[in-house]
Amino acid sequence: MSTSGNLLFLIALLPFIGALVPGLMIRAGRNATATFTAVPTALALILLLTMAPAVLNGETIQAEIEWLPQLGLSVSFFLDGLGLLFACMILGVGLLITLYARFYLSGEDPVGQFYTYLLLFQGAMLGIVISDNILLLLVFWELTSLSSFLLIGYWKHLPEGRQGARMALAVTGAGGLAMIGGMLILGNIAGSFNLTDILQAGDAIRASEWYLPALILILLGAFTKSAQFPFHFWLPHAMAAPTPVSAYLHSATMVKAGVFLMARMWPVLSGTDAWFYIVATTGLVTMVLGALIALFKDDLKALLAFSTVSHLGLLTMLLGFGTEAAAIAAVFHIINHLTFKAALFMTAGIIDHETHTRDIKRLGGLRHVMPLTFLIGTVAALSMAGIPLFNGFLSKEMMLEEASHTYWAGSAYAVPVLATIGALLSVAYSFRFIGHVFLGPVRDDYPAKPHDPPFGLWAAPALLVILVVLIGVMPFLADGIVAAAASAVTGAELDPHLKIWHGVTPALFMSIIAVVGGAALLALHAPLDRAWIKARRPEAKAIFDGLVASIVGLAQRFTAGSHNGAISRYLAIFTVTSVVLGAIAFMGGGLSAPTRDMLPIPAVIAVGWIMLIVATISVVTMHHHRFRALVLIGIIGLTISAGFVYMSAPDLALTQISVETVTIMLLLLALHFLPKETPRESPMGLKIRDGLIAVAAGAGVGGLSFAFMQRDIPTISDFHIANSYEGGGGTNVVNVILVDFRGYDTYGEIIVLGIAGLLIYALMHALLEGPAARRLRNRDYAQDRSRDRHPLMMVVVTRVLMPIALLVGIYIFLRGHNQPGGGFVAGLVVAIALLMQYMASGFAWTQDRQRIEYHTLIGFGVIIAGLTGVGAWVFGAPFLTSSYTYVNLPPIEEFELATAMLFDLGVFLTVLGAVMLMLYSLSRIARYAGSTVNVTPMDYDPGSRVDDGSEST
Amino acid sequence: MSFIAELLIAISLVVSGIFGFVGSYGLVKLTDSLQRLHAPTKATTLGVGGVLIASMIFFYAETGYLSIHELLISVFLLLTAPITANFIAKTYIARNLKKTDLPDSQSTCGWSIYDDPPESRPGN
Amino acid sequence: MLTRLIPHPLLSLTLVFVWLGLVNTFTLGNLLLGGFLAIVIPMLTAPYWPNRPKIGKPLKGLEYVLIVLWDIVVANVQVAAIILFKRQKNIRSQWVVMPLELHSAEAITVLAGTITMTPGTVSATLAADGGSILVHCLHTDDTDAVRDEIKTRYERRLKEIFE
Amino acid sequence: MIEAAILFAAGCYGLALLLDLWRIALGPNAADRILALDTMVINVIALLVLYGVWRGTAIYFEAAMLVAMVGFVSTVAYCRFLLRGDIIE
Amino acid sequence: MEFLVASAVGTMTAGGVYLLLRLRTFPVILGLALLSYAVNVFLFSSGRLAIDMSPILSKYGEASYTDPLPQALVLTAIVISFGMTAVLVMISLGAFLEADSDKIDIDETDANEDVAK
Amino acid sequence: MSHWIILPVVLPAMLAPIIGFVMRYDIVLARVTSTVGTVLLLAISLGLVMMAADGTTHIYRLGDWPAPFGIVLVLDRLSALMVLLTSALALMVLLHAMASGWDNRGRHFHALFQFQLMGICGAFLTGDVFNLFVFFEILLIASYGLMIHSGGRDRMRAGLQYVVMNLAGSTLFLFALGTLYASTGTLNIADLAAKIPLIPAEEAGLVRVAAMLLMIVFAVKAALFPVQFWLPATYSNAPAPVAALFAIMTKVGAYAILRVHTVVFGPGVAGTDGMIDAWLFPAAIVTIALGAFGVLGAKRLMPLISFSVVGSMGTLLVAVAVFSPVATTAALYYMVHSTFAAACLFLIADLVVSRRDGDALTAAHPTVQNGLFAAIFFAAAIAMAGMPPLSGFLGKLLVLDALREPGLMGWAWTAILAGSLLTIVGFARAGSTLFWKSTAIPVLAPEETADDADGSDDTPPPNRATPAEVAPVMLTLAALVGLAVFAGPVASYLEQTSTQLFDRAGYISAVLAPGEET
Ligand code: NA
Ligand code: NA
Repeated sequence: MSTSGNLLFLIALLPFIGALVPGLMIRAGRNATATFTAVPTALALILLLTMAPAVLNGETIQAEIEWLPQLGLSVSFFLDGLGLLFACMILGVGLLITLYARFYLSGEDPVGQFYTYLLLFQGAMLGIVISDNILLLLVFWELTSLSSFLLIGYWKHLPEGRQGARMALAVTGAGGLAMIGGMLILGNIAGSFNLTDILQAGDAIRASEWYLPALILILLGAFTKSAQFPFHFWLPHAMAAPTPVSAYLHSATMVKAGVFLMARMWPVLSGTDAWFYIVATTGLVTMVLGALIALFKDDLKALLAFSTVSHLGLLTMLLGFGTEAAAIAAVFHIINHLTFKAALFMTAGIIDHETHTRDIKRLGGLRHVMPLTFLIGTVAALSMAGIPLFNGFLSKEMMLEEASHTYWAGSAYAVPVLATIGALLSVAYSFRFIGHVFLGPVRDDYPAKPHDPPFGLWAAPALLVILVVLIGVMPFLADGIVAAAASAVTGAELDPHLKIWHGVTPALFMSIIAVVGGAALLALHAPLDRAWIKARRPEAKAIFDGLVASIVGLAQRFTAGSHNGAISRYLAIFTVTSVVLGAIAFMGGGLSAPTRDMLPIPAVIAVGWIMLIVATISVVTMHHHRFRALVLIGIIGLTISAGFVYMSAPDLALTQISVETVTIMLLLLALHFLPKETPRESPMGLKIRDGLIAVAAGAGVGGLSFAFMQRDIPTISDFHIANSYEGGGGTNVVNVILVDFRGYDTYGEIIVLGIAGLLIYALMHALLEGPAARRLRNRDYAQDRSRDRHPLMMVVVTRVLMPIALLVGIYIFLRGHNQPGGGFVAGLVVAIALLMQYMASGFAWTQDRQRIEYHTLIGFGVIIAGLTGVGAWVFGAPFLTSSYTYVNLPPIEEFELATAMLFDLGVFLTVLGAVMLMLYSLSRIARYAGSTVNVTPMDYDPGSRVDDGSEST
Repeated sequence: MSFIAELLIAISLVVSGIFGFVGSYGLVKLTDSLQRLHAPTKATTLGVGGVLIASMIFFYAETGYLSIHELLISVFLLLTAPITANFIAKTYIARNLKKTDLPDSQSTCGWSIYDDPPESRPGN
Repeated sequence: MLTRLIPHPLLSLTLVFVWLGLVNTFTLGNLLLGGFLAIVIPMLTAPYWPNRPKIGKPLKGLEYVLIVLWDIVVANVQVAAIILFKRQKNIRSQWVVMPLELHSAEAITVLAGTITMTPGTVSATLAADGGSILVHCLHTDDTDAVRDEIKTRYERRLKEIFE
Repeated sequence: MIEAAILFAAGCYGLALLLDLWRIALGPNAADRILALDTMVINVIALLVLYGVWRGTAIYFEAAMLVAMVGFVSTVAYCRFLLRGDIIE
Repeated sequence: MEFLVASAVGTMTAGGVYLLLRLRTFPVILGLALLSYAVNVFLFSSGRLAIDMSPILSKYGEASYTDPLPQALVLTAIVISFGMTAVLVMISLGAFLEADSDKIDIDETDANEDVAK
Repeated sequence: MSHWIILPVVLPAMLAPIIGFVMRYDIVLARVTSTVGTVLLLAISLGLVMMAADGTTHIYRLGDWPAPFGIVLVLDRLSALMVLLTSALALMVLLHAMASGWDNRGRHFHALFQFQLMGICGAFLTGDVFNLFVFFEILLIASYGLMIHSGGRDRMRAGLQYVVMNLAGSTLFLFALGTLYASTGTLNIADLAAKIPLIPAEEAGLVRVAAMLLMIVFAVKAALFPVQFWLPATYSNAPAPVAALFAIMTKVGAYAILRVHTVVFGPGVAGTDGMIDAWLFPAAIVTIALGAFGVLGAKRLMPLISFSVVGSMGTLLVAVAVFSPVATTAALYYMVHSTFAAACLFLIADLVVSRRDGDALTAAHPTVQNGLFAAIFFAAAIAMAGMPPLSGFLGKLLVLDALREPGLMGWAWTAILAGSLLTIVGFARAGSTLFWKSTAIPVLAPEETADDADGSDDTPPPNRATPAEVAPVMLTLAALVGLAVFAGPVASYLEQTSTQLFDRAGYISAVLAPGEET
């Protein structure tokens, strides 16, 4: 039976809304903050209680909004008995903690932050217990890890806080991640991530082959969160948090999330051997171990922390038994443990607050100075010990009863004996808490003068111990909620009748043994404690820290070693990867039969081949002499250009040779600043390795091209040849492709050049404004230079050559559409012409006469090309649609005008501007390096000797 | 194509080839760098000239139009070859010879490789 | 005004011819375009050629060109012979210092170029003040003869043309 | 006849290129290498024109002209680098 | 002929890769230059080889043409690699001037020494 | 004829030269223009997303040439999404760059920035593989400029390495394209998709090589093992807003793999079937591990974030490697998420690092707004590490859920979950050192700093972050929150997106359809 209750959304949301409150209210003071922080919690609790009757009647309340339906993740909540129990605990204790913390925290602590984190945590925790979608549950689950990280690290200046927070996050985070896996598997088996659906699919899940992985992964989440052995070690270190946090998270709520989850999943996951042996055994071991360690802890909070570990083990064990009675006991003990343990933590906090110490060995006799605290603490501790008339007794009795008839691997005694030992130890440390803190004589060496705290501090624990006693005396008060919760856990209608006296049962004997034995053990505490301190035992924190440190160290070494800045190695890996994967890919396929005959090899071409090969090998072998390598590169460029001519690619030849020249200029300009020799520093092994890689890459690439050159295939370029003249208005198909069919590529390409110009210019400025400039200034580049900078002959010849070269540039530009040439080559030719002038008469002299800035050229070029493209829009055509017409202007013969030429003009300007801006930038750097500025076009004009009045300036 | 044209073309080509070869042969044969300078700068200009003349005759004979753009290459080479040679010579001298290895300039200043120009102008 | 429009008439004329050579077909349109470019380009490049060299006798210039062309042919044959047939040890290379009477930068350039193009000589460098040329002679026994021949055959003519 | 002459000339230039290559590879000094590269450029120009004659087409002419132009510029640049360090002062 | 082209591409690639793996910036630049020659010819060869079939449409009669598309692609590639080379040269110069070292690998200890200097 | 499709390319391409060449002396003018341009780009891309939302594949034929002969732009849901992602990120980054003054610490920032946007948008929109190369180059060269913006020794050296690595990558790209053209005779993606399946498997050697080499090329951009080495040094030395913008650059690689290796060499193509997945998947797994180890082992903040980017790329590519619509949906969601998460981290890192003496992960005087920065860092780290409630968690769940195939699940889940754990621990260590441990050191008042005789007077006293500086970080965070809150609608768009991506026939017929524009 379920009813819809959209109030659930509000309840879930209220803590998160509340988390915003402290940030605003903190300006109004601590009291106001605490008060207003309590409001949303109280409101949520009241809303929850309005639903309680229905839930106690066996109804479930549901509400759902879709979130990520593709994943099956929805914001869906449901409230059943178990959820109600936990929600009440979370909100109720939350209220008490809010009150307690107001008085606990000092004036220097950022209270606003505290309440924000606290409410975030509360919201997350509340979310876990009312989620009806296991993915949503995961969200809240991880949120509790995160918010508890913030709370544990609240005193961020303390190293223990930071370390404790990180440890808790690492352990519970790891568990949470495992649980993600488990939940996803679970959802996949059930076909839904909705809890209500999954809870119906228990049989299918247990039958699935994925059951065990899912179980283990989910339990990892639960065990880490609930501090089960061997993940128990983070909890004591989380005690670095302020005590309200310990009381709330580490006794009442968060650590119970794991228990909650096991309870929640009980109908689905329990009932198998795997469940029993994993869960019950872990619980049992944890219970005994936690209790044992607790006995020897001197820090009050540590004692309580390990006691919590032990009790969580107890709960886990009960759930692991997998019986309905055990489930009832577990639910009941959850309530009881909450009441006494929260009260105890608060008591510890009060003692710490009043005496300024939590060290049991420095305490004792507080009964006399802090009677009220003594009363509260003693009642709670007796309940923890399982002394009758207190609620702890009841549930422990039920636990022992269940343990007494549980077989473990065929043994009837293992579980009862160990459970009794656990109970015995529990009695011992509980009595120690009472005896060593409150009893005995009053000491005169407390770090502070203790007395009972103000009402605000003792009110909350007092309320809790009242519950301890009430339930202890009148357990039937809890009947309703325990019944509802236990029914929800088991999925069966349970109607437990909680009572004080169960008659003479094995449990009673075990209980008596525990109490007597515990008291005896405490009597022997002093010698045992000495032995304990002497004993060597594994220190969980040290192991964890060592583990983390070694993983971090490994990660550091690995990262530093692998990403060590050795780009040459990265490139080697890249090349090897390409070659190997390429080869593997090839071998997975195959080749069709060759379809082309090979072309003959004329002698001159063979010579060209020899030149290319010799030059390439020489570049490699002589690369240490950088200048020589540049000369050799010149051969390669020349040969390839000639080869392009031979192989029907005149446009390529033109472009290749002019680009190569400009590139060599750039390299020469740069080499001026760089060392002229490359040191011989590669060890032979490296050379051989690189040589092998290089040969492999070369063979691969060569083989690839040899393979496809022997095979013909139809290509799309038949279209280009067919449409070049009719559609593009040009007979040079390559040019028409460049400015028309694929003009968009060309547009991109000139933008690359424009960016290159910009980049180089920007870089030049960065260099001239940075420390590099100092280095430049201090460097002497003037050694053993020839004294003639601007030789007369060069200057004179350039004066004739430059106009001719410009003319050639214009010619090449104009004919490009129909014959080899075009904007790009023309731009380079003009750049080379200007370059000639710069080389002849020097940078400064030439630059002074330069009327158009290169920046502007690039800008115009890119914009003209772009506008030509956009211009087509006016005619309703797409970007870069060209059109052309033949103009007949008598007496001139017909000529063609094409928008593509305008585009090509953009190319021309950009290329020219970019090349010149690059040269300009390099020259500026050189000038910065100390070259003086020439004011005349040539070193010395002999004509000036005779006619000084010449117009040469 | 007339036999005369063919013959002229063939002769030009053969002459060109011979000079082209001799230029590079000199480059290899001569042992002194300055001597080598003489070989290619002379021979190759005529070598290229020969091919260019052949080309001109060829296209004239083929199409009946006088193709003059071959002349441009010749003009270009004639203009640039001296500069090239001059620069290479200076490069050799500057890097391999000392001032004293050269004869005196018999002028007011020494050779421009080693000496600064006279301070004849303000700001120079 | 005309000087501004056509700063270097000879250059402009050259450019028209070069344009026609480039397009390689003589049409009215090409001539007009060539003429236009021959005016525009020198105007644009005028700042880089600030002075205007005087050419006194253009016809002498033509004569000079023809002489040099002939000498180039001869030079090629002579040098080819030396390269092909002379033993290395018999080649006597010498430096020749050529004091100059020319003052125009253009004239000096043409002379230096001519030296490089003609029999067995390469002009290696100028004096820093342009007062003499250092000539490398591939093979000669008489440096004075070489100097005198250059003086009479080329420098004298250039002096007439340029000054 | 023309075919044979072309073949002969091409052979000459082919050999010339190899000799140039020899000089570039051996040096011994930088001036020799630059000179040899410059010669190579000129030989290639001749070969390009020769190829145009052989195929009877003028579309390779621009390549030859451009090679002449850039060959000059790069030779000067190489020399200027050795002479002055900075090719554009 | 195809073999010559393929082997030339292979040789230039091998040379380029070898230089690319050197430890100073200048050889690396040379290596990338060689590689860009290699890749240009490679890309060109994807249109297969043809002699005297330039894709310049003849006004007279039928003629066959080589595949023009790879040529256009190579042109684009040449231009782009030119821009890239210029940038590379400039940045390597910048790195050299800033760090006073033309090593291309960044070694932590090396870097610290430089700072100490 | 709708010209909207090309606007994301043309708009920045026209603005950039105006900013770079006309307004280059006026930073204010450049800022205004750049901002207006980016806002417009965002508006345009929103329009494109709406255009594409109905599932039509819009084609824009450049130069009015039909595919496959001319170049076409293809607007489908995926490209629209990527353009939107780019422009949204760009706006946030731009605001940060201006508020922090980064744009004025060198020349031409805004021009390069707009060119960068042009390159990225162009790469997302193109339907032609060679054009993809061209736009890769545009975005790369612009990124080189942005990477070394404002110069400095370490940045320059790292920038040099970045350039060299990418030039090597570009070379390989061309080798791959040459092989592809040689074996298919076409460059249009749709045409390739139509032709390659016709090649019988036993003759597919060349095409397979092309496919493999292309994957390596894209892998370099996407920082996939073993070609990811370049990324940490590059990102950690780039100016912070640039590093934030680079968050989209790795996605370009992932996008290209999705586009090319789904549409062209996709599942079911005889010649290349199963070849790419076989390599991509394990490589992605290793990438996750490398990223996680790097986060844990980083000694400085910027490398830490950079390694988290590597890890996130691994997670993304693991999902891509499955090449199924469901996994692609997850991958796309994760892609959007990780872009904003990385950007957010880099921006917050900038706020913090600029107020400290370097980015070393050591305790130093806390910054003035320690709490605020700690909170933002915490939120961003949560997102990046894939913790709830931000989009990272949902993205991770989607990816995990999509990788349910038994053969993949073990490796993928282990890697992703263990990677998350290491990342969480790494971020927790870093954050607690930077923000918590620092509080143990008393804040120095400005005058104390000035009196400090140690000579550390060159560090100016930390100044408060202006709202304008914090706003962009908050915007990225808001994006992450929005992505989480509206995960349902977003995922349903992405679901349709991947369905469309896997509809190869639809793509081919839309692109190669003669005549009418759709
Ligand atoms: Na062209
Ligand atoms: Na000569």
